[in-house]
Amino acid sequence: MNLHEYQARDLLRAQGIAMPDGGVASTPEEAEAIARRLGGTVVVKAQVHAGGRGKAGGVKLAKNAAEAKEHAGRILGMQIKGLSVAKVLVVPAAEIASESYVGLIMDRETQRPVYMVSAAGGVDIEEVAARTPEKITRLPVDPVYGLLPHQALGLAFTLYQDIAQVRAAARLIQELWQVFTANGASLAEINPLVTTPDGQVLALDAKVVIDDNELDRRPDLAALRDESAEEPSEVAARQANLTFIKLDGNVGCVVNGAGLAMATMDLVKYYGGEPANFLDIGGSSNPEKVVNALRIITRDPNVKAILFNIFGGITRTDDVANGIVTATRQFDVGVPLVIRLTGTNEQEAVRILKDAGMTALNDMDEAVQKVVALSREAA
Amino acid sequence: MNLHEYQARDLLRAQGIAMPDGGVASTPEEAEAIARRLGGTVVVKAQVHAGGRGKAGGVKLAKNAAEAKEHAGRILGMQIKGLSVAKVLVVPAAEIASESYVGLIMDRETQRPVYMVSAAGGVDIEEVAARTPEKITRLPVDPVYGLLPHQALGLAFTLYQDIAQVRAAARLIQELWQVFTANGASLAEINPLVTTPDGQVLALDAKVVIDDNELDRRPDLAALRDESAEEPSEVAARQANLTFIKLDGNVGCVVNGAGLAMATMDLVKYYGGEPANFLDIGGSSNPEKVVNALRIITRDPNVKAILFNIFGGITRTDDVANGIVTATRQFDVGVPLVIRLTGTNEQEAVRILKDAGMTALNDMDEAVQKVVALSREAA
Amino acid sequence: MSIFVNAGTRLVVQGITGRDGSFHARQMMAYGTQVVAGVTPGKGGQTFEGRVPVFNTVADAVRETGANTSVIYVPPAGAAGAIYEAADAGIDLIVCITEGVPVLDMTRVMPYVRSRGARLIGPNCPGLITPGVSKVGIIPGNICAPGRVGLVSRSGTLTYEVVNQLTKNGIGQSTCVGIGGDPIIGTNFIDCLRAFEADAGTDAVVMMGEIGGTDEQNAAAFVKAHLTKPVVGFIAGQTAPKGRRMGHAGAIISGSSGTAEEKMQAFAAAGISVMKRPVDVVALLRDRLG
Amino acid sequence: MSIFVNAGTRLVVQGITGRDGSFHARQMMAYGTQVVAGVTPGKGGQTFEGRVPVFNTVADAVRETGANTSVIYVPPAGAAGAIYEAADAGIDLIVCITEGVPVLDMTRVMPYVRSRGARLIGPNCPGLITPGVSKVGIIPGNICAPGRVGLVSRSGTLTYEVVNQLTKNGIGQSTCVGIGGDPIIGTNFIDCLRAFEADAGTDAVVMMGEIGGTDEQNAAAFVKAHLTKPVVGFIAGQTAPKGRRMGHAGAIISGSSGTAEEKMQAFAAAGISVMKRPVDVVALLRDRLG
Repeated sequence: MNLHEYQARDLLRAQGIAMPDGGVASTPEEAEAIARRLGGTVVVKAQVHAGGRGKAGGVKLAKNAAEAKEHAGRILGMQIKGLSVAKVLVVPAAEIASESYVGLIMDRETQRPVYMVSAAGGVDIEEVAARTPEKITRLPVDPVYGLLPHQALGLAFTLYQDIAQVRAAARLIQELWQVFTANGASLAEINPLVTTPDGQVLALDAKVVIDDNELDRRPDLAALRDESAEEPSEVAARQANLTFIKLDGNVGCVVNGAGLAMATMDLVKYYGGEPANFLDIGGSSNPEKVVNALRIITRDPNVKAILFNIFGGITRTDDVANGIVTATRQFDVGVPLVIRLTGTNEQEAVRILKDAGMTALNDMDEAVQKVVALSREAA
Repeated sequence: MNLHEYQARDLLRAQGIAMPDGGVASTPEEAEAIARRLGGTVVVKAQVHAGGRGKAGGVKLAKNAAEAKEHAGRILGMQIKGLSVAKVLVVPAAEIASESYVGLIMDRETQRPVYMVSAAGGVDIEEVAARTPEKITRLPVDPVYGLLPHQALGLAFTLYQDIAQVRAAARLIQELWQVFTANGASLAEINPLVTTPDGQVLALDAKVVIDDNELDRRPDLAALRDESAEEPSEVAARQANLTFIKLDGNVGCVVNGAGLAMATMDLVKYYGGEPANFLDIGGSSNPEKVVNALRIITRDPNVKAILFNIFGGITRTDDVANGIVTATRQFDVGVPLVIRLTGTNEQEAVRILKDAGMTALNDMDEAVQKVVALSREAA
Repeated sequence: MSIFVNAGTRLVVQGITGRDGSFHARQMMAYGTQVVAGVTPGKGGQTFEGRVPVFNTVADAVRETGANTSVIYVPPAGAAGAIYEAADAGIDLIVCITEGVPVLDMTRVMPYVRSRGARLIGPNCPGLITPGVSKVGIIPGNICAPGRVGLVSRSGTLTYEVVNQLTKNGIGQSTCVGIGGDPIIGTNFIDCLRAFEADAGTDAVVMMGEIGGTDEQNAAAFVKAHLTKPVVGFIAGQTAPKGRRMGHAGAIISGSSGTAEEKMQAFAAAGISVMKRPVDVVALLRDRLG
Repeated sequence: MSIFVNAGTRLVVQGITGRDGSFHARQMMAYGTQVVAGVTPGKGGQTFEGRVPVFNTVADAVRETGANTSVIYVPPAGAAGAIYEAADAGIDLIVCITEGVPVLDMTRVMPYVRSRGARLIGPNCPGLITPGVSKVGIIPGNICAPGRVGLVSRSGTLTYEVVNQLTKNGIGQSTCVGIGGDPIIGTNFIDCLRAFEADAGTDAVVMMGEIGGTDEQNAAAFVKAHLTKPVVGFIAGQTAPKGRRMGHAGAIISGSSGTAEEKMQAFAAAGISVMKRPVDVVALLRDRLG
């Protein structure tokens, strides 16, 4: 789960990391009040889960509170990469002597959290990573011992010469480890980490991504989810315990299992169709889930045909059949359904569908070809 | 550093371990007030760093507050194994269905903290350990991973069958790990861990010993030291940064280094003398330390002669010689001194002593024989 | 012949009295797996289905029954603890079915498991099956058939789909292993490829990958360097958008890395026959096996 | 010949600009030890005594100078961290002089050091010396002489006392090792006995133990089983009271175990000649060496 910058800031500051004071505003007036409290020049920053905010006009300098209000008025409600801006962060504009990068990411290959630290921080860090990776120091951390003091110091020495700045950076690097582990992050990043002309070391911007698997045991973090920043159909799907991602095509897909769901989408594409979504009903499906899945997919006006691809292992295909029948009785699906079922309780499932006037296919390839053809006819 | 039972209780309760409520009293009236607050039958327990309190009459049942006051009056000021009782703990008398033992000690051999758990707890645990060690389950704990949940559960299953009691004990065993590591203990022990007739699991008595090396970084724990419960000469020595232990003999010993100090005492004994103390002036000695050492030793009226045994490595023997001369000018030592010095700056040291009318020996064996002879003449 | 599970597999089911654990324990018993013990703290002394003793701890189960393999069906909050327990009890092969185990837990679990010389499969995996001999996990036994093709996959139902194709077309399997879809897993493609290469009962390998990470690329390099047996491969997620978690915690394309295209190119470059559709597996295998 | 330190020892001094570190660095340089680097964070780039480069980190020191041995003179609060740093930097032999390191820190340090294949001596030890070749730590060089008797001891000045007896009587030493008086130490008696047994330059071993723990008893069993060379032993603390810490954190007699008597009996039973007085070392050695 991605956190907003202002949420990430809160987590970092709670661990003692030095970041400029600031505030989050939902209205121009709130932004004005924060700017007045802070005094001096401030930055007004759009809070959206999208990169390239600056280029999209979502980050503005304001010389005073009135200007902050004005900028906030323009940024709030703005669309950035399809996402609407509901909040802005207002922080003092810092004078910057140098910009560094400090990131901590969960690395699959080493099976450890890995620090990535570079004196060449700032907006171009991704280019640095791509073109001059030698400018980035990588340090995999023993997850049981955690980051040891000499390791934090060693990383800090790659950023600064001045021992006071080195020690400040080492402390901050150590605190970032706390942020990462205390919150079950898969990424915790400070960019830029700056020095000010008077020598202070400050974290100016932060990004934190929480491992979704942590949210069950961390309700405080789960509560940070900003559903206003998400696709409404995805919010509805999550509430129904479905894994759903909206796409731009017209073939709705209802599948059990993530791998099979992806393979189904790929096969739709292979046969010339365009999947409208990723949807995994999970292992222990019940008819209710199927009803919800159909309800969510049919809300998408692009969808011209829907494919069920169910390989029954734990999933009972008769449950799925019952769900389909229930859904078609509760509301008008409005588009053709192609149903492929095989595996556990297959015969019972076929009977249920037949009684309701529907037919089921047994072969995935055949079903995908059929749904693609139907979507084309309807388009 | 040994903690008193009431101090250990505080640490355990701070970690959430279930222990009966109670209070510590320095006067009979305070004990009475605590007993009244608790209601019912209470136990009044002497707080001294000595085993066998019960047999010495330092633990008494009181049926009501008046009786608690009476017992406290008798116990406070009592001498147990040479130590005076300054405080009593007043706790409710628990009804006991079973008594177990749970201990966690730092084990040199495995280089790990080791749990020792036995269903045969209570006052006879040492006998159990000696006679039927198979009744004690030992579990060395990985110091980096800490006690894992299944390990706590496995230990708890050796104590109880009832799953509710097992889970309660597992939680407590886990909390004891926190007590141990959060406080830098070398021992943390609950004896007895009881079940009550209604099935509750309760820690009735606790013992905690803190690793002396932790006290520098844990001023909160260092503040728990009860100097009233210590030998005054040892308190004075610690304040002077000397390692000192009072013994019953008549040959005072001033040595640099713990091993050499012990070997010196042993050699005194070998030649028929009785050492009056262990005293290590440490590595980087200064004259001040030597003065303090002599002051502390000469306060012991048993001391008939004093031996200096200094092997100068880091220790400069001229510093020691200066200290001896300074001390003899500041106060009357009153007993003969035998001085053995060798190593760093030995010639300078000999000159300093000679100028002050003293002589120095070079050989340890010879010096010890001489001081023993002097102590016999004086006795 | 087979890898990881065989006729000597003596299984303890951790969480045997739970909803999932009891269901799958019965399935495994019905398949013929030697389910020698179950574990549920507090239910020690009971008997499951009239013949499997239940113990309070895995250590008790190992001591009393000689179990050498465990399968874990406990909720995510207890999954890491269950793996530690199995490793501590001396279990050789630990199969963790549980989905949703925090990744941070897994970073700590892995060195522990390794230090005890155990192998972990999963978490978030369907387990493995040596058809006709022993099944550990949740792969439906009825879609498998004994044979000489090894299969290793990051997904569950997609595996069933492909196994089903194989069986329907008369191609049996030596062992099918679902290694799981999480970012950090106990056994990866290379571990399985090495085992299949060494297994005299395996003639060819089917490898089912997906988007996210670089495991498939590493596996491709391993195939090129070390495998003498033919390999047929598949990558799911060609149509997946970047930066989104496609169900599996491991299936996220970050930046330009971990894409299906990149992985399929790595496969092709390593001499792996790449399936365009799941149904292609049969033709490609027949082609490679001659 | 020698154990642990020799002509190839290239030493980095951790804490070289501190009070103790600078004093002993000079002593070691004067003795002839190859002090190739010092470390003090923030003082990287400086030079110590006009010829030893100072670095910010041990890793820098190792990379620039090829140091293979480190000696630690930092306060107790930083000692564990200094050991981790040395181990991480690839140092083979780490000698920690610091007294007062919390024991809990050491329980965590030890598996880390081992996992990196390093050897730790100490903490709370005087270090070691191969007379005439290299000294690492604080043992006064002038009391030692090159020769063929190995010495291992839990204490500092008591060691000097005995080494002094040897040297005065013309008995030189191969290596003298002070392993330290703490409950948890990196290198114990057995480690040293094994090394002395394997060292062609050592003909006999002097072992100086003290009360507390069971290291001496274990060492005695090891001597009986594995040593072909004669051993002479001493135990300090016959007159120590029970339950008190005799200066060294490790020198506490708990209950009836760890007493001097018990240890001396174990020595005698293992064929170790037991010194009654430090001065006895010469006669016993001469007796055993014939």
